Amino acid sequence: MRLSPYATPVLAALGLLAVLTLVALLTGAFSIGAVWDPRLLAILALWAAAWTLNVVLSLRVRSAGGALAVAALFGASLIVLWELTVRLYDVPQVILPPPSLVAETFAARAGTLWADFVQTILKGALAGYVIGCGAAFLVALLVDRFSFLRRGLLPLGNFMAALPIVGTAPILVMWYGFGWQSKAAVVVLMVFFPMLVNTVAGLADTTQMQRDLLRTYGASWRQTLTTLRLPAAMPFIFNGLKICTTLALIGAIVAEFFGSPTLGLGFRISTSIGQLDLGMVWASIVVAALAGTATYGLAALVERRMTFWHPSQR
Amino acid sequence: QEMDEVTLQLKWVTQAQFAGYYVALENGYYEEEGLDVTILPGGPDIAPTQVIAGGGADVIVEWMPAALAARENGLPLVNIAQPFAASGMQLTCWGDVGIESPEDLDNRTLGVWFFGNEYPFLSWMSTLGIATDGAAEGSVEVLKQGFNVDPLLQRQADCISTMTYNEYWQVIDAGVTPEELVNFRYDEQGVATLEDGLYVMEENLEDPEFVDEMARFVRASMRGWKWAEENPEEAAMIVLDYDETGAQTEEHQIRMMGEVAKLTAGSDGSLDEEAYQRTVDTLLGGGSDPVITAEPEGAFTHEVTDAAQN
Amino acid sequence: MAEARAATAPGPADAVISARGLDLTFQTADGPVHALKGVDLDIRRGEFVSFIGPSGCGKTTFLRCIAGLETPTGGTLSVNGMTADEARRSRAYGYVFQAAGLYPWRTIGGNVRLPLEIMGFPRAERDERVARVLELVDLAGFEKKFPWQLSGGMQQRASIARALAFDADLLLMDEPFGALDEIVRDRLNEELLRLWDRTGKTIGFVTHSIPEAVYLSTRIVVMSPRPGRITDVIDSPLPRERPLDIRDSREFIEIAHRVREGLRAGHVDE
Amino acid sequence: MAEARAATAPGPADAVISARGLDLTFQTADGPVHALKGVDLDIRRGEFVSFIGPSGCGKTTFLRCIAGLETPTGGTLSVNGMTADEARRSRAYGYVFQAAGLYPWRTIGGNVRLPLEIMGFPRAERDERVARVLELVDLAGFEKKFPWQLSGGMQQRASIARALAFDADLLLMDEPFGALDEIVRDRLNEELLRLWDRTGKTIGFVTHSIPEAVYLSTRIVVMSPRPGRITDVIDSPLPRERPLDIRDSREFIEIAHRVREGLRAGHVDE
Amino acid sequence: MRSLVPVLVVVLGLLALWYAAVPVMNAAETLTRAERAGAVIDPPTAVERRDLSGLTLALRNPGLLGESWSLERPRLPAPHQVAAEIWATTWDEEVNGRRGIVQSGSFSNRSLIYHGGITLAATLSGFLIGSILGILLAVGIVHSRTMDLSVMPWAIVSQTVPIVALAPMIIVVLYSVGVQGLLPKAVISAYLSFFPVVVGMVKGLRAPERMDLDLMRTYSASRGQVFWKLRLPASVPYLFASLKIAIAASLVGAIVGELPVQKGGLGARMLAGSYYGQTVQIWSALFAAAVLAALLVWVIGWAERRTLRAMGVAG
Ligand SMILES: Nc1ncnc2c1ncn2[C@@H]1O[C@H](COP(=O)(O)OP(=O)(O)OP(=O)(O)O)[C@@H](O)[C@H]1O
Ligand SMILES: Nc1ncnc2c1ncn2[C@@H]1O[C@H](COP(=O)(O)OP(=O)(O)OP(=O)(O)O)[C@@H](O)[C@H]1O
Ligand SMILES: Cc1ncc(C[n+]2csc(CCO)c2C)c(N)n1
Ligand SMILES: [Mg+2]
Ligand SMILES: [Mg+2]
Repeated sequence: MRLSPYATPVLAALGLLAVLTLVALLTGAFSIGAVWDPRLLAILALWAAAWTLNVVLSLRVRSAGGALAVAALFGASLIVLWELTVRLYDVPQVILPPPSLVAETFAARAGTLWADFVQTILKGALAGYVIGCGAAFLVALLVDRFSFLRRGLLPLGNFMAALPIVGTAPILVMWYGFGWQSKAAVVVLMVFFPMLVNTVAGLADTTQMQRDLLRTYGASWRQTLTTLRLPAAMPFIFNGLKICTTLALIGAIVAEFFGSPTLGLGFRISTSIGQLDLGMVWASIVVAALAGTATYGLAALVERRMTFWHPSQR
Repeated sequence: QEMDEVTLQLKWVTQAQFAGYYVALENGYYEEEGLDVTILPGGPDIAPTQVIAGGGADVIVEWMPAALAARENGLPLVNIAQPFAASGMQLTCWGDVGIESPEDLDNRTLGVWFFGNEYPFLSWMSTLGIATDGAAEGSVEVLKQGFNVDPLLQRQADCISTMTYNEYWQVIDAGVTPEELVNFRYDEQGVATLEDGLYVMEENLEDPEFVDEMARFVRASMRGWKWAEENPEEAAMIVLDYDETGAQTEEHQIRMMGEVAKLTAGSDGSLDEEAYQRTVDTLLGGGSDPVITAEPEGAFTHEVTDAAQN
Repeated sequence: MAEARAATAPGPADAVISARGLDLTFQTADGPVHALKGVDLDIRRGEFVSFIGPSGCGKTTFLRCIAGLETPTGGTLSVNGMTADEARRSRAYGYVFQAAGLYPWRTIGGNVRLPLEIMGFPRAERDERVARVLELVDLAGFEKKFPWQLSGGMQQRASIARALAFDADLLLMDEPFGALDEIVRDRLNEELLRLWDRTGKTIGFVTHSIPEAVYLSTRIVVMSPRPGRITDVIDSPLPRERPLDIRDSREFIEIAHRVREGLRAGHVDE
Repeated sequence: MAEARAATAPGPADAVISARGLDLTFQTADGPVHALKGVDLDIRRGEFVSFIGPSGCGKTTFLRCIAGLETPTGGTLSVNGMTADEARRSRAYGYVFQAAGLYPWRTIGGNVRLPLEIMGFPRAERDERVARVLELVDLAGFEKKFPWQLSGGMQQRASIARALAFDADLLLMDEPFGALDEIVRDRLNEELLRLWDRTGKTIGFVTHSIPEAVYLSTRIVVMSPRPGRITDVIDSPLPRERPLDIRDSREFIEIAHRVREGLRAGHVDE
Repeated sequence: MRSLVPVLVVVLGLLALWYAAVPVMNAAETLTRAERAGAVIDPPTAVERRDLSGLTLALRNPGLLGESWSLERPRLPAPHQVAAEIWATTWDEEVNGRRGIVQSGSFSNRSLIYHGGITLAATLSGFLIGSILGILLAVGIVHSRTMDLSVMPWAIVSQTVPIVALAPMIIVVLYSVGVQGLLPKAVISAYLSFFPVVVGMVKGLRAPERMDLDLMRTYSASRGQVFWKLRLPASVPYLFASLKIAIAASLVGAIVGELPVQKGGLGARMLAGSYYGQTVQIWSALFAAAVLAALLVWVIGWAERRTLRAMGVAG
């Protein structure tokens, strides 16, 4: 869609507003009276400049690379703004560290972070993700096969999906110990129902005509499953897989709050807050966000390759 | 009359461990001193040090190891009063696994509180020369213990950290007999560190008005503590009334008050410098990875307690 | 396939499809819908029968009953001497739906191969058959394309190829050419006639177009709605060999006229 | 509305729509698609022009160009002496899409009222107009119904009412009756003719059906694809007054034949 | 109500499974208690038993498991224990308890109703903030290519930040600006709930097909008119679908926000249960949360049905 020329200032103002709230939320460092001091003006000016550049850029770009550049520019301007705000307003480091400190910590403690990553993501989250999504998939097949189960299990599923992890995590740590196994169990519980619901919805997402076609062939349930329902369910399955990546990550980290060995991202975040090592806290968050974004991206990529035929991918 | 507002951040949830402050509030001692006190209960992962650094509280209840570590990390906290004279921390182990003395802790799995509460333990292990990575022979495997005594009851750990006034009794309440347990009090091991002191930001102490405010605060608080020591049951009931979660029970709080009274007994609020030095030595001492690396300077002041006692 | 002739077959001896007093009522939230009411019809082997009638008169429903996709609520229906459901299980039908309904995740070749896979044809034969039917509908060379890469007309032809691939005796087609333009439609009409002539299949064909019905059929069944019933059955005296311009002949126009009259009669209530 | 006549208007003085060498090329992932190539056409005020041609020949694209929904990549196009986009902004068009495209959350009345709300008609006039056009398409009494409560034919009539409500001079209709059965279609054809006769609107009409094109039009534009171009323009000598059975007349059949030939010629490459 | 029977059957099946699992899960503790009472256990010492599974222990000492359904601190409480606790902390507490509504005129802080109310307040305010923010962002994203390209990817990234782990810090940060009580919880709630709304609304606002939009263009409608008359109504079904997800997420956020600050709410209740090893209390708070979630989702579903029917969209 082509934008009219006066869209730029309007969007700039909009962006300004958005970031103002963001900054206010993040730091909360100034009261209303301080709004019109020069520091704020500097920050706003910088933001306006970055946003304008972004608007101009986004109206030009057409390629995927260009889109990435716009997103990266936006992220970069947020980070610069953060750094600037923290420095100009002397925000205490133990409240919000500047990104530069986070980067420093990240580099200096890479070894520790790697071990945490292995413990939390590769062991806890991944194991739980695979088991949980796998089990949900198999149960979905059962539920799809026996409509009695569908009508009996799915309403309960909505109920169970609402069990907050903060309640289940202590129980599961008590049951499965302090190691990664209990984290995996928490993740299983978190991803199971979203995946189940998506897969079941996907398996049902065929048109009457598509099903009737196979009925005229006298196809068996298995044949219907492999040639029709599973391919048709793919977009839904991937949707579930994508949602579950972030859930798995969060589950594994939070479960570590309720007992863990002396490593893992959740352990690190909690312990580092206690030690007022906020650089390390945010470095751990960066690791988590990187891992989450990467897995999400990976899932999206596989989705693109596997469901190339779906209108949303063309 | 203008009331001065004071916000106190506790280290943990509302319980008899903090009875003195709640008593002072309930009995109007603070009011008598012209103070309008807000008590913020703590909870898991609320770091009082962080709260005061952000300006969310004027004064906090914190353990000295965490406060000194924060001070070394650039957050200048100063101890202005020390209502707790003795340490209530201990390591509680199953007797039947064959632990009789600290030397037997090698190769065991131990539950430890983190979040700034791990410093006393690390110092102790350091003093004993026991590594805590769980990897090598002759080291202990450390678990980050959650908020309860389950790891011990479930035998996921051989020992866990307990407070004399709280977790220990939860173990007992779970049906375990005292004979089945072996306790290592940090006091008796010579590695006791000071707990539950009152800390403020150093820069605030330059303001005589603030010092005066704190003097009144400490005076009222100590009055509260002494009253609580003498009326443990009523104090427990006051605590119970302030507990918004409704989770605490009468029996447990009364007992806790009794145990806490043993720790506050004899303190008039002023810091015992000998105990301070012992804490510092413990934290500095031991092997490779001391909690603090240099003798702290100006980490406490008698100014407030001196003023309070006049 | 479908050679078994049960002795119990009702209807005339040479009827492939025989319906007697067929009723079908759908239970819906707004009350029952009488989609079919007392339908009697016999279709002989090798006939080309068209069904025509206003929207909602039950054409699709009747075809679906024949194919065992819908269960009648009354009357009897036999196909090759079996029940429709048995006939479905013995894979007696090729069914072409109104829309192409190709599976988007399969190539054109893969779509046509689908029934062959399901019915367990040997691998070599599959390829050979796919090639042959694609040739027949003029889609040779498009085997590797995906459905969305083809025009609507081409998709529809692919779906016809799919129904032809496994050589069912009975071809049921529900407005297969509805979405096509007149010229393409003409061509496909011609080809369908030729195929029918060559293979001797029995064909049931639903259409909205009077000329199409007249051009293709040996018999035209006119239906009318509320409740869906047969109001007229018109035998076509046209020869088997039908060039396109037969449509300008007097005979053709006369039959077309009769069909139109029949249709209009059924329409009075709307 | 749309009364301004720029002095710069190309084409003949009485042409409402005038296209000269119109080109439109879509850039797609598979390379450029020449949807229209060198299209020349003048449409006079009050004409009824049908566009017919095989699928993909650019009929819709041409109609969209006229309506200012698509920007030509070459040539000139003037509507009422303005550019198509200016004409669109001055709300010169009523456009009827192939599907009814009613908004499901609005009642039939609400749907017809939509353009009136957008164009800022006074409230009282809105109601009066809605009532009038619903009457016109035989839908009086259905104002409060929702689209899904109506049959396909009724929905299509509602969408025509919607396009008529604001009295645009120019009515563009893209296969409006494609989805209807023959009888309903006949009826709507008759009504459309009557409306055109009464209001003197200029109408551009896309269809796949040769009889429909011949029955309705004063002029029939035959198009052919790859690239989309006009291959024939056939003037109809039929009188303005056209009963349905004019379709059995010799004249009618002759024109239809000519259109069919024109179509077939454009089809050779497929 | 066609699903009533299947749901009942499945529930009964789960209950049976649950009852059967209780002695196995609680075997170690039950046997230790039996041992203290003087029974002879196989194997005889707790240390030997430590590495045996619950199933093995239960099978070896089948006669001594009677207590496992009534332990005070079970690893797995029996269903009737949870039910009794729920009864005790709702009806019984309010009617007969010292602080209950009958005695004190206000809900008791030992009652799940009181704590559920606190959580509900935080959930609703977070949900309100989150969904309004989500809708605004979606409107921006749909109307501005710049926002689409720059905000959308970061909205996804934002959800990979383990906000739940940061909850205590957020609360402390908000302390530093003097914000306490409801708002910090609402902020966490809003953070978790805005995302599904953004995703759903973007989808919904883009749901109108080309033809629907083209119709508006033939009327030469303004952006505002297209928004109010086309995009917004078209997005309503999507909005409700995502609101259902969002309110469940809000509830989780509120509970998480209650965890660090022990000032009541179901989250505080769960933690208190965990702190004192009162598993029965955790389970009952969990059930209360799930019931609350189901209720909230049902309310939105009800509003959805009402709205859609009023819009004439639902058949
Ligand atoms: N599954 C169903 N449930 C309820 N009613 C149905 C169902 N299928 C069809 N009907 C109704 O049965 C009647 C006959 O429908 P059918 O599809 O057979 O008509 P048709 O002649 O094929 O119409 P068209 O020309 O529009 O395809 C219609 O009134 C329709 O609404
Ligand atoms: N937005 C678009 N992008 C790319 N190609 C397009 C687009 N719209 C139309 N085309 C192509 O332009 C050509 C003409 O399309 P158009 O829709 O005008 O055909 P039509 O004559 O209306 O066909 P039909 O009878 O099937 O409606 C087709 O080849 C079509 O694929
Ligand atoms: C996350 C977390 N875990 C443990 C403690 C330890 N702790 C310090 S004081 C106290 C009360 C003793 O009964 C306890 C348990 C904490 N503060 N935070
Ligand atoms: Mg039909
Ligand atoms: Mg078209």
